Amino acid sequence: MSYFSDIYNGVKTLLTGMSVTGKYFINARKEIITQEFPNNRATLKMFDRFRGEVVMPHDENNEHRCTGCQKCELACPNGSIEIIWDRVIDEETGKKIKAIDKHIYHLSMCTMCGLCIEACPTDAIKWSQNFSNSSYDRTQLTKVLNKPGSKIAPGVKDKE
Amino acid sequence: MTTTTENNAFKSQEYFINMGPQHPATHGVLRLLLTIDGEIIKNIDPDLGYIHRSIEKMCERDSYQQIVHLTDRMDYLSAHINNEAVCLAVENALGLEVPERVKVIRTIIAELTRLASHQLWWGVMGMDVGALTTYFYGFRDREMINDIFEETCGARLTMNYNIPGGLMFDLHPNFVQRVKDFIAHFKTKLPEYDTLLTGNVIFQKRTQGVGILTKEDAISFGTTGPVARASGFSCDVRKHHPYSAYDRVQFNEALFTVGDTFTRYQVRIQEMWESMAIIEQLIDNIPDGEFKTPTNAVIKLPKGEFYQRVETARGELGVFIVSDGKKNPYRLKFRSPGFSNLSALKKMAVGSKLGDLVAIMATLDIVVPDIDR
Amino acid sequence: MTNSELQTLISSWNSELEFSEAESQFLNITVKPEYLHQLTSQLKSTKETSFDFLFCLTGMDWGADLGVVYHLESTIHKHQIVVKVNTSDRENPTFDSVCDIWYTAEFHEMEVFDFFGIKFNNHPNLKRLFMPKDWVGFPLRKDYVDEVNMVIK
Amino acid sequence: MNISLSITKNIHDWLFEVMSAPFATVVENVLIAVAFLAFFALAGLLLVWMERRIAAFFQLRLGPNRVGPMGLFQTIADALKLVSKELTGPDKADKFLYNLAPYFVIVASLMALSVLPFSQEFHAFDINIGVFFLIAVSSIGVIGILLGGWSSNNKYSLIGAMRSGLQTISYELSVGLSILTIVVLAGSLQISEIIAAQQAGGWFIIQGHIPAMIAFMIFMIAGTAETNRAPFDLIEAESELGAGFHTEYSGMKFAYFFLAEFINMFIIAAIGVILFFGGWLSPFGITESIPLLGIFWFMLKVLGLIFLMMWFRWTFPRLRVDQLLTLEWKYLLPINLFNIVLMAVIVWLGLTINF
Repeated sequence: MSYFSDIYNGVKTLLTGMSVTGKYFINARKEIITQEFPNNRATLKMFDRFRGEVVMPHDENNEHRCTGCQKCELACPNGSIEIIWDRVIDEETGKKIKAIDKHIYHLSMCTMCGLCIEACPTDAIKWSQNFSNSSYDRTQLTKVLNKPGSKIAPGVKDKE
Repeated sequence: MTTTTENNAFKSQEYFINMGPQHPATHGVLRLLLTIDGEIIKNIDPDLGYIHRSIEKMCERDSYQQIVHLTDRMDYLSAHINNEAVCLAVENALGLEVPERVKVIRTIIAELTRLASHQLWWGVMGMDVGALTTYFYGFRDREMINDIFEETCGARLTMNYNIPGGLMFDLHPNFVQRVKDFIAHFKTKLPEYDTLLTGNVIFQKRTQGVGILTKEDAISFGTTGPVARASGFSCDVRKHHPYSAYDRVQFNEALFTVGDTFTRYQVRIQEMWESMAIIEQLIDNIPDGEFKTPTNAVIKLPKGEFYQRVETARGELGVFIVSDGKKNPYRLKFRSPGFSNLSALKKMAVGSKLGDLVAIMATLDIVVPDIDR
Repeated sequence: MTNSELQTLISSWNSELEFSEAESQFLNITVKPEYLHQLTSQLKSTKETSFDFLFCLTGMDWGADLGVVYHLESTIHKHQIVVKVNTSDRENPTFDSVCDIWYTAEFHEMEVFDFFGIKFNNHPNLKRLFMPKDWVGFPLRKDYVDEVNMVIK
Repeated sequence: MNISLSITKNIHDWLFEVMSAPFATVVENVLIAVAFLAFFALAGLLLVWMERRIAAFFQLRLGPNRVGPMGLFQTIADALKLVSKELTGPDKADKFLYNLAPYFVIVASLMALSVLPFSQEFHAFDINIGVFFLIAVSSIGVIGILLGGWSSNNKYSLIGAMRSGLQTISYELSVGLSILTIVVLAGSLQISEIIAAQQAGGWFIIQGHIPAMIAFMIFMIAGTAETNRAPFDLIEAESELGAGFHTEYSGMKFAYFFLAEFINMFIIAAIGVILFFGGWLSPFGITESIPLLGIFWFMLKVLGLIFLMMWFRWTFPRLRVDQLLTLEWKYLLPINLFNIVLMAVIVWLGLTINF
C-alpha cells in the first residue's frame, strides 16, 4: 500500500539526510574550514597575482620607472589615475622630456581591472598584495604613488 | 487591506505585499509586488532597477578593452563567461584568430565558473527551502574554485582575465594540479549533495509539480539555460553555436521534460557533472603557445553589427555590438539571461503559494545585477 | 533554410521589405512600422519559417531615427533572422507590440520604452521598468544630456 | 540506603516554621518565581549558545568562540546588547496588544516549567493532573504569537501569526494523543506517578515497545512543530517572511520571544524524557541511591533530545503550509489514533515488557 511505503521511504530519506550532517558533526574538528581572520593576519599570505592595489616600486636610490607617458591614465576605465607631469631637460641628451611630478591613484575609484598595468610599457606600476585597504577617511584612499624626491631610473625610455 | 464598498465579506480579500527590495529570497535588490489571497499568489509585478548602473550607456563611452571589465559586474557569478562574450564578439568582428591555448584555457575557466555558480546556487537553493546547512557545504567547495581563480587571475569574483585577443597573462604553474585536486575532491562531494537534499522527501514534496513551465511557454518567454532545458527546450549555446573549445569536447546537454522546480534543480546538478567531464577532457591537453594575439592599443571595429552568444551559468548571454568604425561602440546591448527568465516568473508562480514562490525564485537562479545591468 | 531561401519566401509576402546582408552575420529585414506586427506574426506562424524564439530585442537610436531590432531564431529549423523597424518621429515614436507573439517581448519592450521612449501599442503594462517613475528623459538616446550623473571622457 | 533529597520539602517546612502561614506562602511563591526566572534566563542563554555551537559544527564552522571559554559568554553579551537596545515599534501598531504579546509567550513557558521534576521530590508543583496541565498551558503560548503578529500591523507578521495558529491547533492534537498513549500505559496523569511506574517496570519506551516508539516518534515530530522550529518554522520562515511574527519586535521584547522558543524546546524535550525515558531515573538504576544525580540524568537526557531537535533543524528543508497540514491530518493523526488502541490492547493483554 502506497500510504505505508510513502511513510517508510520518507523516513528513510530523512535519516539518510541526517546521516550526512551527523557525519560532519562527528568529524567537525577535522572538517572545519573557517579562517579566523584577524588572528591569522600575520600568517595570511595572498597569491602572487592577487590584485590588492596599484603601487609603484622604487629601487634603493629612490628611483622609479615611470616616464609619464600617461598610457595607464588613458587605459583606466574609471579615471582612477591622474598624472601630473612636467617637461624637464634630460641630462644625457639635453632634450626636453616628460617627467612625472605626481602619479595620483584614487583607490576608491579603482575596480582592480588591471588594464593600467597591462598598458604600462616600462613596468613602472604593479600590483601589491596588500588586502586590507579600508580606511576611516576617504581622502586616505587617494594616494601619490611616486615617493617624494624620487626620480626616473636612468635608461628607462618611452617606447615610441 | 482596504475594502471598497463593492467588496463584501464573501469576496476574497486580496492584499498587496512588497517582496523586496530587501528580502532574503529575492537574492539582491529585486522588488516583487505580490497580490496575495491568503497564501495564494494572484499576481506578480516585478519592479526592477534598484541597482541599475546603465552599463550599456557606459559601454558607449568606453573603449573595447574597458568594456570587458564592466561585464564582470553584470552576472558576477559567471564573470569569466561574460568577459569571454565581449572578447569573442570583438575578436570575431576584427577577424582575429586567437591561439588554441587561449581557447582551451577560456573553456576550462568558463566551466569552473559554471561549477562555482551552480555550487553557490545549490547552497542558496537549500537555504531558500529552509535547509540552512547546504549553504555552507556549497560554499566550501566553491572556495576551492575561487582559490584557483585567485591564483591565476588575481581576483576571486570579478576576474577580468580575458582581453580582446586572448588572456591578460598566462596560466599559473599550479593551475593544472589545483584543478585536478578540485575535481577529485568534488567528485566525492557532489553525491553528498544528492543524499542531503535531492533525495530528501520534504525537498521533493516542496519542489515536484511546483512552478511548471511548458516547453512552448519556455520558448515564448525566451528563457534559456537550465530553466529552459528543464522544460525540454534544447537551447545550449555550447552545443548549437559552439565557441572557444566547445566543438572538440564531448558532453551531454542536460534535458528534462517536466519543467517544474525539481527538474530545474536536476538540470543544474547534472550540469555540474557535465562541466567536470569537460574540464577533465581538456585539463591534460592544454596546447602550448602564446596566451594572446597582439592587438592594436586602440581597437577599432569595422562598421557593422556583430552578435555573439555564449552560455553563462544562467543561460544565453547575447552581446549585440553596433559599430560605426570608431574606437567605442555605437550601441552595445546585453541580452541577459536573467531578465528573460524573470519574465516567466509570473507564468510559473501565479496560483501557487508563498512558499512555492521562494522555491521557484531559487531555481530561476536570479542574479539581480544581471537583470538590472 | 538558407538566407537566400528565406529572402525569397519572405519577400513574396510583402513587397515593401528591404533585405540586406551587409555588415551583419544575419539576414536583415527592414520593415515599415505599419507592417511590423503582420510580418512578425507571419514569421512565427508560417511552418517553413516558424521563428518561435525571440532571443534579443534591442532599442536603437540611429541618430536621426529611432528603431527596434528583433533577433529571431527558429528552434525547429535553427535559422536566424533580424527584423528592423525604424521611425523618424522622435517626439512620439510608436510601434506595434509583439508581446502577443513572443511573451518575452513584454519585458524587453518595457526596457526599450524606459531607455528610448518608444511606445508600443497593445502592450499590457507599459511602464518605466528600471528608471524611477518620475525620471525625465530617456537615457540611452544619443541626445540625452545629464550633466550631473554622466561623465564624458 | 536511600538518601532522601526532599529539597523543596525541607525549604517548605523551614519556611512554615519561622513564619506565619500566609506570609510563608507568599515568600515561598516569590522564591519559586525567582528560581524559575533565573533558570529561564540561564537555560535559555545556555541553549542559545548550544544551538549556535552545534549548528556551527554541522556547518563546518566554529561558532561563537571569542567571548569566554568556548564562547560560553557570547549569549550573555548578546543579551546585554539586547537589553541596552532601544525598543522600537511600528507607529500604527495596536500598542497594548503589541506590548502584551511577549509576556503571554513567556508566562506560558514559565508555567509549563513549574511542573517539571528535576529529580526525586525536586519540583515546585506536583499536581495530580500534571500532564494535562502541561498540555493545557503549553497552548497559551500561541496566543502571544498570534497577538504579536496581528498587532504589529505588518503583513508578513500577520501571515506568520496565522500560520502559527493553524500549526499549533493541528499539532496540539498529535502531542496530546501521543502523550495520552503513554498515560494509558502509566495509568496516571501525575508526573511523579508516571516516573514511579517507570522505576518499577522500566522506561516506557521499552515497557511499551512498538506503540511507545511510534508514540515517541510522533511526539518528537509534533513537539518540534509545537516549538515552531525547522522543519516546521513556517511562522518565522526567514526566506519567505523575513522574520515572521516577530519582525517588528526589537530589543528585549524580541529576546523574550527568542528565549521562549528555546525554553519551549526544553519543555518539549523534558516531557519527552519524563514520558518515554524515565525522567530523572538513571539507566539500569545505577545511581538510584543518590537522588542528587537525578538532576544530572534528567538534564543529560533532555539535552540529548534537544540535540536531536537541533539535528532536525540543521538538516531538513522547511515544509510548505499545506504539506504541514497534510502531514498532521493524513499521517500523524490516524496513526496516532490507531496507536492508542494498540497500546490499550497491549496493556489490556499485559504484553508490556517489564523488568
